[in-house]
Amino acid sequence: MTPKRNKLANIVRAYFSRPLNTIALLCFILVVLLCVFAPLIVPENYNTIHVNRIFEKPSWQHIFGRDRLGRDYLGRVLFGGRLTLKVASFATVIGFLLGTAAGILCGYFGNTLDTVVMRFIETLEAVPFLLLVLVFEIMLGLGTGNYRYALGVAMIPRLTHFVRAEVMKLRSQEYIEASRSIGCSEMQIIFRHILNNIFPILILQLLRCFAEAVLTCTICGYLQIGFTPPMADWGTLVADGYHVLRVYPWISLLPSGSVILTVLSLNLIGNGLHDALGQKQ
Amino acid sequence: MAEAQIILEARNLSKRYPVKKTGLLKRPSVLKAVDDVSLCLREGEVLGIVGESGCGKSTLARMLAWLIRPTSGSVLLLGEDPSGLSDKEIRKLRRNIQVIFQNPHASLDPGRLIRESLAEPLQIHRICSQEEAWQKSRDLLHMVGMDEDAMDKYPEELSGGQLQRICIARALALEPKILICDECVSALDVSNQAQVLNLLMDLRKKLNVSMVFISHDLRVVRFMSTRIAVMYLGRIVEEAGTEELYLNAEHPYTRALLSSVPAANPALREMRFRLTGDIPSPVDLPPGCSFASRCPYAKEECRQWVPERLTIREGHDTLCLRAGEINWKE
Amino acid sequence: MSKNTENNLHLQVKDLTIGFRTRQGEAEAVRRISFQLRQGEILGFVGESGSGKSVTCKSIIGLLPENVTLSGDILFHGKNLLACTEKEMEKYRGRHISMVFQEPMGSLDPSFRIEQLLQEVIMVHDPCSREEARRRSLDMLKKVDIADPVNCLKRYPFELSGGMQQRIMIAMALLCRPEILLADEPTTALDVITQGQILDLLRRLNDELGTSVILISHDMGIVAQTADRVAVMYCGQIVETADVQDLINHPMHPYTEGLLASLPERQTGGEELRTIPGTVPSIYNIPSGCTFHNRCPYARSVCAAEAPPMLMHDGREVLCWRHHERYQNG
Amino acid sequence: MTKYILKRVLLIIPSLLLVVLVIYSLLTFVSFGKPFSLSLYRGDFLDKIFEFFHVQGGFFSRYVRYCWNVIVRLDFGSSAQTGMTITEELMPRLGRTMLLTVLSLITAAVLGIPLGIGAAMNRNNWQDNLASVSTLLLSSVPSYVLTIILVLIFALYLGVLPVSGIENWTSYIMPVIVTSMGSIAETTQITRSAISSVMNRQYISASKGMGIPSRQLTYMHILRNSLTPIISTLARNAAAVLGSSLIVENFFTIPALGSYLIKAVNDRNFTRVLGCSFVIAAALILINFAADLVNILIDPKLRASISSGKAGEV
Repeated sequence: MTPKRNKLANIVRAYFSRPLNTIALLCFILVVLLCVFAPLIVPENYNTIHVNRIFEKPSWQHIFGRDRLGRDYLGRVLFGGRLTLKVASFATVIGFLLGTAAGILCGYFGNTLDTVVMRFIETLEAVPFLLLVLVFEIMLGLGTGNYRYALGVAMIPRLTHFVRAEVMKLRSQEYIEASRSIGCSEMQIIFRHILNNIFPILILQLLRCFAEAVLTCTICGYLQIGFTPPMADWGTLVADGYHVLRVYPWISLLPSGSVILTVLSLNLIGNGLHDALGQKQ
Repeated sequence: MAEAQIILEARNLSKRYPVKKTGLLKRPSVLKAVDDVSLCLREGEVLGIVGESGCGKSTLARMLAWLIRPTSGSVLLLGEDPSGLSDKEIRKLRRNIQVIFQNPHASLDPGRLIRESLAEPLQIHRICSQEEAWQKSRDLLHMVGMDEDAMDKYPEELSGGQLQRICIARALALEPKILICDECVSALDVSNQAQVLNLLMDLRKKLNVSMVFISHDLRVVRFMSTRIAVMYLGRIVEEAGTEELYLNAEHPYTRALLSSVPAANPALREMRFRLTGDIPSPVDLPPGCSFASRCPYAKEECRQWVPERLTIREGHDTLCLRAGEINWKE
Repeated sequence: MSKNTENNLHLQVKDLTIGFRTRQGEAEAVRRISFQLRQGEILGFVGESGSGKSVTCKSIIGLLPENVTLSGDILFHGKNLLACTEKEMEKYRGRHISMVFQEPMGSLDPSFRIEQLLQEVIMVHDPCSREEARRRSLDMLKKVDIADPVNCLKRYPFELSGGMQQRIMIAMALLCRPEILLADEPTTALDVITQGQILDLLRRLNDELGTSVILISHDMGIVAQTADRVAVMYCGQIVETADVQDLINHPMHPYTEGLLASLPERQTGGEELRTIPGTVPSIYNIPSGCTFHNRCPYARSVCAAEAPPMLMHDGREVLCWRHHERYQNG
Repeated sequence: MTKYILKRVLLIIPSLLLVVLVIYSLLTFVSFGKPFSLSLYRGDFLDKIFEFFHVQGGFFSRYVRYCWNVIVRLDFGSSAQTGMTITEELMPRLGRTMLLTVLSLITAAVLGIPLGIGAAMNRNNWQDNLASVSTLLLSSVPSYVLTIILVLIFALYLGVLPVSGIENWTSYIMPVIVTSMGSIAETTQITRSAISSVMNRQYISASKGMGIPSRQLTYMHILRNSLTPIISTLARNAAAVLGSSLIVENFFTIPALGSYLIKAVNDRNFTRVLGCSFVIAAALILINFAADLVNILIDPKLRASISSGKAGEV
């Protein structure tokens, strides 16, 4: 058996052993870079309206052509992506931190704390996501994508259940009791032994939640709840193109394609990491 | 020789877990994992605790090491009663008593190198700097007969026997006075088992560590211990010196244990008698002696009176109403 | 003394080799082993974990996973089981050969009542009316000393203790009076007393029903106490086969000697156990020549160079150069 | 056993009230304290209690009154615009949403389970790969893109199915397909992992060792034991399906709870929002309860642990 230097190098080597995983990662990074550096790439300001050149076919100067108000569509798609990724990542971070913290507290300390928090999580699950978005929207006004908080809160139940199950599995292992017998305090045990063992799985769950967040975020965009025009994310762009679907199908298909590309690559990265972890354990 | 000083004493220790019963009215019945156990361990002695699984010996081990707080009774380590102390102080005193667990593969953190696991106790108690900790880890590895290249390996790359040696090394890092081995050789093969037992024996002599050796395998307990306590359903039913217990055990359960130990050479198999039936459920124990339902020598009074601890011979206690009057021949 | 005449052999295994295709490449868990099982005999297989004893047992009844390559032949009354198709094997399993596993808790389907499980086996092999099946099940449960068979039929497996479930497994295996019962570490997960009861039960059923048994265990004591003949396995090979008394009193192979010497029951307290140095090699890098040479106290240059042939000597077989000269010319 | 079910039924009321309290307080907080137009009946048994405790129209008393009206007299109050009581508006819409949810669940089960069984039975052959590829794709494509593709094919080019509305049963086909797509992927995945985990359990090889033929082994033992985890996860999935049907309704402009809720929020009519949320929360909690019930009925071990008092976490 080859001596393994350290666990992380192992996982990375196992991950990149399959070409599919590398392609997925490159795809995702490409999309992120495109969206982040959109202002440099886009030929003209995406908001300037050219009444006489509406629905121009994709051409060399304007790769994605123009939309119903003659605005450069490449700019709109990229800036739409920027908004989607910003909102999704913000929501994932909130949901991830709260969910993991709740999961660890419930999983590790158990009984009273566990039942109280789990009862609260269950009631949270009973509130449908749509309502959550609308309530946050009313509360914080229609500002710039306030539904990101709703997205984050909606993610908490699933994460808490997952992390709680993992922590409870680890807690019954003997090395936790062994470190307690050496004299580690509860906090030391959590940080030294529990966190660094569930860390790879947490990252996997983070990826899965991020993919879910991107999907749900575009759904809110499509239903035009959460923010007002001219702000538009991929979902809204797809909704705009719905009416002219038969004549100009690319208006809807291009943003849909970018959503699918992003989410598919995220899922592929997730599966690749899952297999890489599988081999190690 | 002068009476060795008692370093670990348990007084009327018991641990009860409530078990919910159907119906709100009925009083929730109680699982007595450990029921009124009193033990003492003297300097340099090895106290063996033997009993079937589910008799509460692991719970007792964890209570002796202060890992679990007893429902009632107390544990005195070097005369110190932990119930009064805060968690922090208890952790400070925990240096003197260390535990070795059953499954070596699960007793070490799979995500950390062996050197980190070995140095952890020293770091936790801030005994020495990082370099000294690595050096101390190397010495510990040598002490348990392992070479240095195991330092930079993960637990999954080593065999059960090697891992158990590392657990022993880690337990000795803090130079404890008492070592509690909870079934620490049960998960090993015969050859590994023998090597680990020998290691424990000479560490005991070299470092003058007294031990509490817990196992379900009477042969291993007999080899390691100077005194043996037999546990059944949370109670110590008999306690005596090793040879004393082997030659003239008083409690029927001890006799049953002795006769069902698979012995390779037939000489050890002559006092052969079998129990019938299974262990009763520990949740609501039958009245009187808990062994009455399976004991071939049980009389009517065994089912009514709860037996008291009785010292038949010097250093030999038993928990049987008919102690001394059963003749084992028939 | 072997129990009966030569001619009625139940099982003859010749040069059986079992190879595994895994991610780390090809590896042979069992290498060219041969043994016989006579009618009504209990053949014990003893060896440490990884020696291939359990894989051998599973190959006889055809329960090995797909990534396995088998060669050599297993003759059951002249029929080579390795050549059978899955359909033919199904007729043999349960009818002529059946198996009992180590984990009683996991061997019974939790979604069915005991009665349904027993009835299913009867209906598969010789279908009869439900009353007849129930009568045969009850009769079998009585034979395996189950206290209240009628009530037990209605229960689910998870409601019963480990010992009870193992008895039901044995009853199920012997329902259709198979010629051979394979018991893979049947008592390892049980307590000492229940273990004694199950081993006695196996001996009694072997006498009563004449079923020959292959008993596998890592504990020399269990095999010595229950088996008539013993085969010692090390690293995928049978290193020694002999009647149990001959093997115990004067073992020939150094590994058997080492195993017997490191049993804790041999030494009383104080001196160290004689141990076998080193650890069991993994099947991915097997030592050259005789696989035990790197741990053998009597190893000579020839041992490392060349694998010893199997030596037959008045009913005993041993795989060791040391005895080769003495019996070759003697 | 029935004691446990009774206990669970009683538990529904408090959790429902808790959910509504959360929404109610959020809405009151949102309207910055001024009580929104809650036209509720007065002069009934409750008023006597309020007089007795001489309670005025504080926040909590209005909440209690609202719940009292809803639970006791199923009266969600009346909305100012249409004059119809909200109950009349809500009930038909609840019917449509539940219909969509139930149909999607059935489709998911009917399509997902066989696919999962096929994938688990013959590992890494075409069925297994098909299942994993389809799961990956289905979970990466958002529901509205599915809608567009279906609309493009069936409504625009083939002209077979209506684009929206609920004239006849055909208009339910596409919404059901879109809602159930996501959970088909999940059902296949759950079935596959449940079956493969049962297949390498010890009692399966033990039964095989008893000579039980492979066909009987598959149906009697493998499927029977994997049924419990499949159904329990599917049931737990039901709440998610309801959530997604609320969304898919808007793609096909089906006048059901989803669109009603969005419209109510846009024109700030909080009585409707509260009424609608109350109904949705009730539906979700009932579905979860039904899921637990189904769970208990199938799994003998769970049934035994409950009747013997150790009612473990279901």
